[in-house]
Amino acid sequence: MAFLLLRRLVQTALILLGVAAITFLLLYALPADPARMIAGRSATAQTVANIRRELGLDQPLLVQFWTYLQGLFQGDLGRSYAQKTDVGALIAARLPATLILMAAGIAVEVVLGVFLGVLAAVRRGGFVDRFVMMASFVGVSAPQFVAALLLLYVFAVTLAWFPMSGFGTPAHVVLPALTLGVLGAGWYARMVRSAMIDVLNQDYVRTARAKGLSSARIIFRHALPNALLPIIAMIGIDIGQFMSGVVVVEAVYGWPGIGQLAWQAIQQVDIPIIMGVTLVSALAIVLGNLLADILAPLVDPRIRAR
Amino acid sequence: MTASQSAPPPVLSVDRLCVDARTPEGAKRVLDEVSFELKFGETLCIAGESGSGKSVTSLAIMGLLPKASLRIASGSIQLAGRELSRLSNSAMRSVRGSDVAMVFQEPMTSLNPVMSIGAQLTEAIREHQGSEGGAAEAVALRMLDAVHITEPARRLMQYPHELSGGMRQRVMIAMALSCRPKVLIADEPTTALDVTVQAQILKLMKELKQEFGASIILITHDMGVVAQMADRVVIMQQGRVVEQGGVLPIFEAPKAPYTRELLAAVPRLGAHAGTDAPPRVGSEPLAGSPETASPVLAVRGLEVHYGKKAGWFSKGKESRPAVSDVSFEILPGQTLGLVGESGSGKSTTGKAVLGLVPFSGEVLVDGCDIGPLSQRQMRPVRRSAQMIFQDPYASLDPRMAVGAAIAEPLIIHGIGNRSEQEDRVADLLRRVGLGPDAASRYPHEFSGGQRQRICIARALAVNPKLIVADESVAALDVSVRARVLDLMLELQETMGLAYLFVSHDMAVIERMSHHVAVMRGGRIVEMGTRRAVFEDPKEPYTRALMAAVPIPDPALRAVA
Amino acid sequence: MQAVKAMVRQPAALFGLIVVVLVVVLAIAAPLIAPYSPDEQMFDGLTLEGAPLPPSAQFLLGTDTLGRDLFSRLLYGARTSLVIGLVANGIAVTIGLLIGILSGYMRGIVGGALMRFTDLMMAFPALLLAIVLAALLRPSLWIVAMVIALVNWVQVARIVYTETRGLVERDFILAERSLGAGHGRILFHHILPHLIPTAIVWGTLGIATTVLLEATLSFLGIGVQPPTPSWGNIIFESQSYFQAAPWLVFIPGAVILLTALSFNLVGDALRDILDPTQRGRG
Amino acid sequence: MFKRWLRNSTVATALVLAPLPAFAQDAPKQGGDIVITYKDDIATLDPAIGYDWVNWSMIKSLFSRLMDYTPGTTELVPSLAEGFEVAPDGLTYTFKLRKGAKFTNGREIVASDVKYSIERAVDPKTQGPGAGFFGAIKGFDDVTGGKTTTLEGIEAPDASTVVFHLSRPDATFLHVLAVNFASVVPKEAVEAAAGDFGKKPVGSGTFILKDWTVGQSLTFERNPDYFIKDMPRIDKFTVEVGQEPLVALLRLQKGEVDIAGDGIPPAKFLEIKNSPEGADIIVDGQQLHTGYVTLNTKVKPFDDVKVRQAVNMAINKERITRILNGRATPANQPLPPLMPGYDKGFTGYAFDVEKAKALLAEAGHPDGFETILYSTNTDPQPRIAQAIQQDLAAVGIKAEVRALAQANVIAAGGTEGEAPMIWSGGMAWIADFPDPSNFYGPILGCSGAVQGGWNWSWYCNEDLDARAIAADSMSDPAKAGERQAAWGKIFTDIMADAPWVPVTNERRVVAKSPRMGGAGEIYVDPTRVINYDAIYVKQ
Repeated sequence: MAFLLLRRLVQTALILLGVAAITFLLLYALPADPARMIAGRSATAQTVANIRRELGLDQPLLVQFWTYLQGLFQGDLGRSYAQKTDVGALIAARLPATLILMAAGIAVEVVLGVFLGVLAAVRRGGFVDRFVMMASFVGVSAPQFVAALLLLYVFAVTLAWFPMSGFGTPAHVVLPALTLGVLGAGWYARMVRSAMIDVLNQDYVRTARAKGLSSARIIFRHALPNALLPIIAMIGIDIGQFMSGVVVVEAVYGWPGIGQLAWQAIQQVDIPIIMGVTLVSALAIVLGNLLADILAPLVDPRIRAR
Repeated sequence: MTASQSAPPPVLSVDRLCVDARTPEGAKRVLDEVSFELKFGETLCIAGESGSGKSVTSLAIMGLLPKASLRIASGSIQLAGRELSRLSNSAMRSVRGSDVAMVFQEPMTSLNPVMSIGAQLTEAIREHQGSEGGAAEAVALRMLDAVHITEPARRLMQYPHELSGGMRQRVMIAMALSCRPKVLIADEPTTALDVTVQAQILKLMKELKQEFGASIILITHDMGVVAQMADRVVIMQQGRVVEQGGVLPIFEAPKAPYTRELLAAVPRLGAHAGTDAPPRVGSEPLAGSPETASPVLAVRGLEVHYGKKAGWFSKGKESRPAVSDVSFEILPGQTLGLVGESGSGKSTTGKAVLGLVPFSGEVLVDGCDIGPLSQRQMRPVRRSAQMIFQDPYASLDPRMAVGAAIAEPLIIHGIGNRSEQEDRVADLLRRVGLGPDAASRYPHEFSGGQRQRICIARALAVNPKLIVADESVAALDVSVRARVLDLMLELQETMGLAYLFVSHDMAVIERMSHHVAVMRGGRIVEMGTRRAVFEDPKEPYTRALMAAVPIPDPALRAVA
Repeated sequence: MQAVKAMVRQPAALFGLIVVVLVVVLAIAAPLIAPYSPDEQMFDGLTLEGAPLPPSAQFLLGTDTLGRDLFSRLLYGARTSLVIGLVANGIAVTIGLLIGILSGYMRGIVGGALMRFTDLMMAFPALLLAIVLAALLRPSLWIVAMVIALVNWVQVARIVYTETRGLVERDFILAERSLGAGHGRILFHHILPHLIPTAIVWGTLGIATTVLLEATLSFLGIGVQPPTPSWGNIIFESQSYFQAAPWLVFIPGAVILLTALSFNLVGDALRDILDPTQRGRG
Repeated sequence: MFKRWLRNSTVATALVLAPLPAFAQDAPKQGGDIVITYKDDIATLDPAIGYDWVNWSMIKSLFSRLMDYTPGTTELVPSLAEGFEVAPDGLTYTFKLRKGAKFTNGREIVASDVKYSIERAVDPKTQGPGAGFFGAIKGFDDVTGGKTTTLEGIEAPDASTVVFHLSRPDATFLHVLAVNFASVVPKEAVEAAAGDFGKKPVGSGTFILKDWTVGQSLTFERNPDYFIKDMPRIDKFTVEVGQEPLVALLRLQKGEVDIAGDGIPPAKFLEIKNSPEGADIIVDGQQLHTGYVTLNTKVKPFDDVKVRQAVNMAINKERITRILNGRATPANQPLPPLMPGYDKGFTGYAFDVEKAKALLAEAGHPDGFETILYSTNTDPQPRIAQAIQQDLAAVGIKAEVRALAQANVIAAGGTEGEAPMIWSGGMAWIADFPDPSNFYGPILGCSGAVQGGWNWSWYCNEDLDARAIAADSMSDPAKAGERQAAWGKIFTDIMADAPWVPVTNERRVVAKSPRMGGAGEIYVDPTRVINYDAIYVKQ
């Protein structure tokens, strides 16, 4: 197990390195010049050249990348070009908001998705099943930003149940989390449904029924734990999807997370921030998968044995 | 049959039970007026081939028919005078597991993989007897003890995957008996088990029947098991009871033609004693080719390792060899039977000689050492050696028409043009007893036996000298099995084929082989002519294997 | 044809099929149906103060903030969105199929390297990658399609990989090897045909995702270039008008939803119909 | 002749304090606590670095400079300086510091602080964008060249006197001392912040930064020790960032927000304007802004002046102002109307499709030509670009619109031969200070027509450059009128060559809650955007 963990850590590091390299190359190829963005309109050519030199942008690509990596190994994500401050600190300041949003969104997604999926699987073929499946498809087919605007319009502007924008109280998190979670719950519902139907057809469920157990016990004690495995793997993958989703949702709801930071940085060609956010997102995705790998054996003793 | 007035009332009686299946074309009857009774303390065997409705009967009794597809149309099921077929769901629930319990075929999949043995064992006890924590656990321990599981306390904490197949089936039995049911239904409880384990489980069931005073319905396709276990027998075919009665009358004087057919098809160990070669189909035994001919297959010091190669981050695990130090030869027109229990390495050996798994040692196919050959270089060799697999459905590409599947080897080896290939396919189909119209149909449109014939036709396409048959009849019903074996013998006669016949079934091996090799733990423990091995086994293991085979003759059964 | 027949039997799938066909027909016939040119900024398309007009007899779905007919733009936008859906998704499925099949079939260094590369791409925040790529490549219709394809192939590769691994273990592949079939024959005659349903299903389901991603890229201002209408940039241009001119946001939003939903329904039905585990066996 | 200008500080103060009677509906009150929203996060509050329109006004209020402007106007007044003298040759400026002015860390401001602050802004290590403003100070090249870190042209003979020596006359020098880059900062605080001064600013302005939650909000509190009594009016203002303008406006209507900093999005403008409380909420004012299309004189066929003139005639500016819901006025010359030197009598090129076609035919393009029009990708810019596209199509010019992220457009504009036409919206020139010269050099002069420059027309007219230098040398305040006229002529003459199509002068529209008081001008201050010093809450 320790060996496996070490192996995963090395893999994680390599993946992050790969992400860093690709992102760096892409950003380097951007037509825009960060120095000119910082220098603004009134700057003279001399000022721009000075800034470029100070940022190290006049160095060859490999030297820049090497310098960046050296910093990275020391946990230094570099300094923002535009904000002249530590990228690590900027991300650290915004990461909690994104994590709260993601946690809330995933919680909504999983709870709603599992509930609906189980319901549909148990009532397979019936009205409830068809309704849930249709609703889940509507969910996954809805454009996120339209849904966000709609929720905002209905629940914040018209009904004023929730604040329109901002961060801080639990009420603030409701709409953004719902936007992310309700739409995504569709995938979970579908997945849980098919996993549950699969599991409900298994021999051991028949055994459980032959024992005369109640349906509730069969569903929740026997079937669901077995159906959870693909769901756990999905949560791991889902973190990546969420990282994309937050950009849109954070923009609409004024959520102070790293999605906004990234968007602003892209507008300003603030490469250290873009790099930092990409790496942090990649790390979150990899950690999400790692977490799924760690959780899986807790659910399934067969994996524990390996 | 009517019960005599004085006899005690039956524990369970099934009366004119009809079950319908829902299909897009409307209701289809799958059980038609099935009636039988189970008396107290009796073992009733329901026997029949696939599709006979024996499992549907058991599920109907348990109230476990899948609602979406099957429903009871008419008839009654009475347990100690209580009508089960019209009970509400919750009332039926209190019957299940408590009054009627069931053991299923697949011990590997019938236990919940993510729950501990203890949790699964105590569950029913808690549900039906309301006993709490400690008490339920005590019952569970006693039950594990009763089914002779070692270290019962430790087992309670373990998970199903940590137990062997035999142990799991013991757990299943313990679970079924834990609430002391009146009736225990065992649906093919030993089919998935090795023959020696099967013998132990059958013995255990007899023992427990006494101890727990349960009546048993044993569902099986194996007439040997029937002969060993049954007090009375119900023979089913296509949803109907064709015959029922005491075990001795059924075996000695079967009335229904189907019963006779069934019994005739059962291979009997020792049936071919005294001959060297397999019987000619319907005529004289075929003599093997002279000993002087050079072997079609020669294997020397074969060793196969499973386990992964070293990856980027993983050390290659030092694995125990799956096969080691295996040597044998097969002469043209002869059959070597390779017999053993699961995990003995017999299938791996079969695959290795065709270069389908990496191996070390020497394998000469038709005189050509295939060890150092690349896949490309292997190709000409494959024209002389072909393989038939266990599951004929799985070994046919479901998306390829049968004709195309049979033509595959011709196309691969570039034999003939299109029309020649078509002719050849038609010829091959005729040879294995299928009509030429089969060519345009797909595998799922055929029955198991027909599919295996298709596989044989495919193997024959390149006129091979050797065919490796890996459990090729294990998945087939007895009657079908007999016909496929006949076909294989006939082909051997007419084409001079050599077979490497891999099977776990001693009777089948006896029927097919000139020579026999018994494998255990990856090694050949005994090898010799068929006569030598079967009539004078040297190894205790061989003897144990033979002893464990249930003999399809109730008169010969060990006294329980 | 069989698939179509099977689909007609399910009301949801039939609904999806009808909508998909309708959208495709409308897209193709856009020049015949559209009452106005999609790019024409009409003088009477705005109020005197410069506000867009709500739906009326003259402008069926109202006008946008430049005084263009929304209905006409939606019709032409369908062309863009569908082309992107088909092209981007076609490329994504092709790449995914290729990489998935190779990494699933080939063991050793090549297979491993391909899979590690897929893992690496999985770790990329997709939208971020799309944004950077779009900024880098200067968006046009084809570039947007490329960007989406580059982001979307990963999932297909993953699924194809898993399926291929499963297929390779199947007996009929072993049987094929024992017959002496080469890698090419096994890959193209025996593995690929089994993956075609997956490819078709992803080909349809993916169109929904792609239309949504194009819309999202447009929402962030890096989608198809104006004045070429796409459903995404129609919403993007008017997103802030959701209160003042709700038809500009919610009508295209509903059209995207309906189309994505229909492709999803068709894809889902196709999955049921084409799934080999549903056929034969019993 | 030495001329003392506004020597008396009380006069200046009086000017600052005097509310403009025409707008004063009620007396300004002290106190209040308001909320302002912006979409973008505040990048930095370091005066040597911050250079976007959002942090511009905050830095203005956190720091003080030698010079400043009367709120709501373009009128220069001494601020941290009590008064100043300009030598007749215009090469020496002597400032007397106000006595008792303190940094918010408690230390009194001395002359060497001014010297340090400007040297810091010029020092390449600071990576500040504003170094170029100080190009006229002696020794500038040595500092930017990295030879030294001290400017020989700034002297601090005593604690309250600062003397600037210029290497060439610069009529805009007083304006330069009023831009944010000239803000006075305490060296010890800069050093204590260790590179993070932008997040921990210490100044001597009207407000103190109390709290900054990155990505969420900033809290500014009144500086009780500010050197002008009764300034500022409000006690505190909170800036909430990351707020969609639309959402901010909805919140403003509900009373949660006092000023929607990003203004009123077009989508809401008409609704609010036509609503009963509209007049109370909307502040609509002029700013020093011109929106234009650059015509790249180095790219065919825009190298032909006739083509450029034709394009000038082809664009229907009235329609564009309509698309902007009337929040702009058509422009006909580079200078905005509020800028000194603006020629009211100039008419420029009238919208005339026929004449445009004729000119194109004359230039050898009777059937038009194909070209590319760049624009940024934030609303409403792509829409305006499309409006221009349609106008061009009417005279046969097929322009492909490329709506890109701002950084990419800027990159394309600064690359020779790359971008034939750029619609400047979103990046349009808003003057750093209200002097016509600020509208010339980088965007129309030869010095800007270089790789990476901002002269996206790549227009270089040596003759006009010479006239510009001559005008800027007229640093004698007495010649201010003459200088303005000279500049005005430069901008109207440039239109003969038509390197630009001046399209609109956008007005700035800000939304404030009804409780906010004060003249409209202080919410759309031409030199500050929002003048936090002057706004107040009605009691």
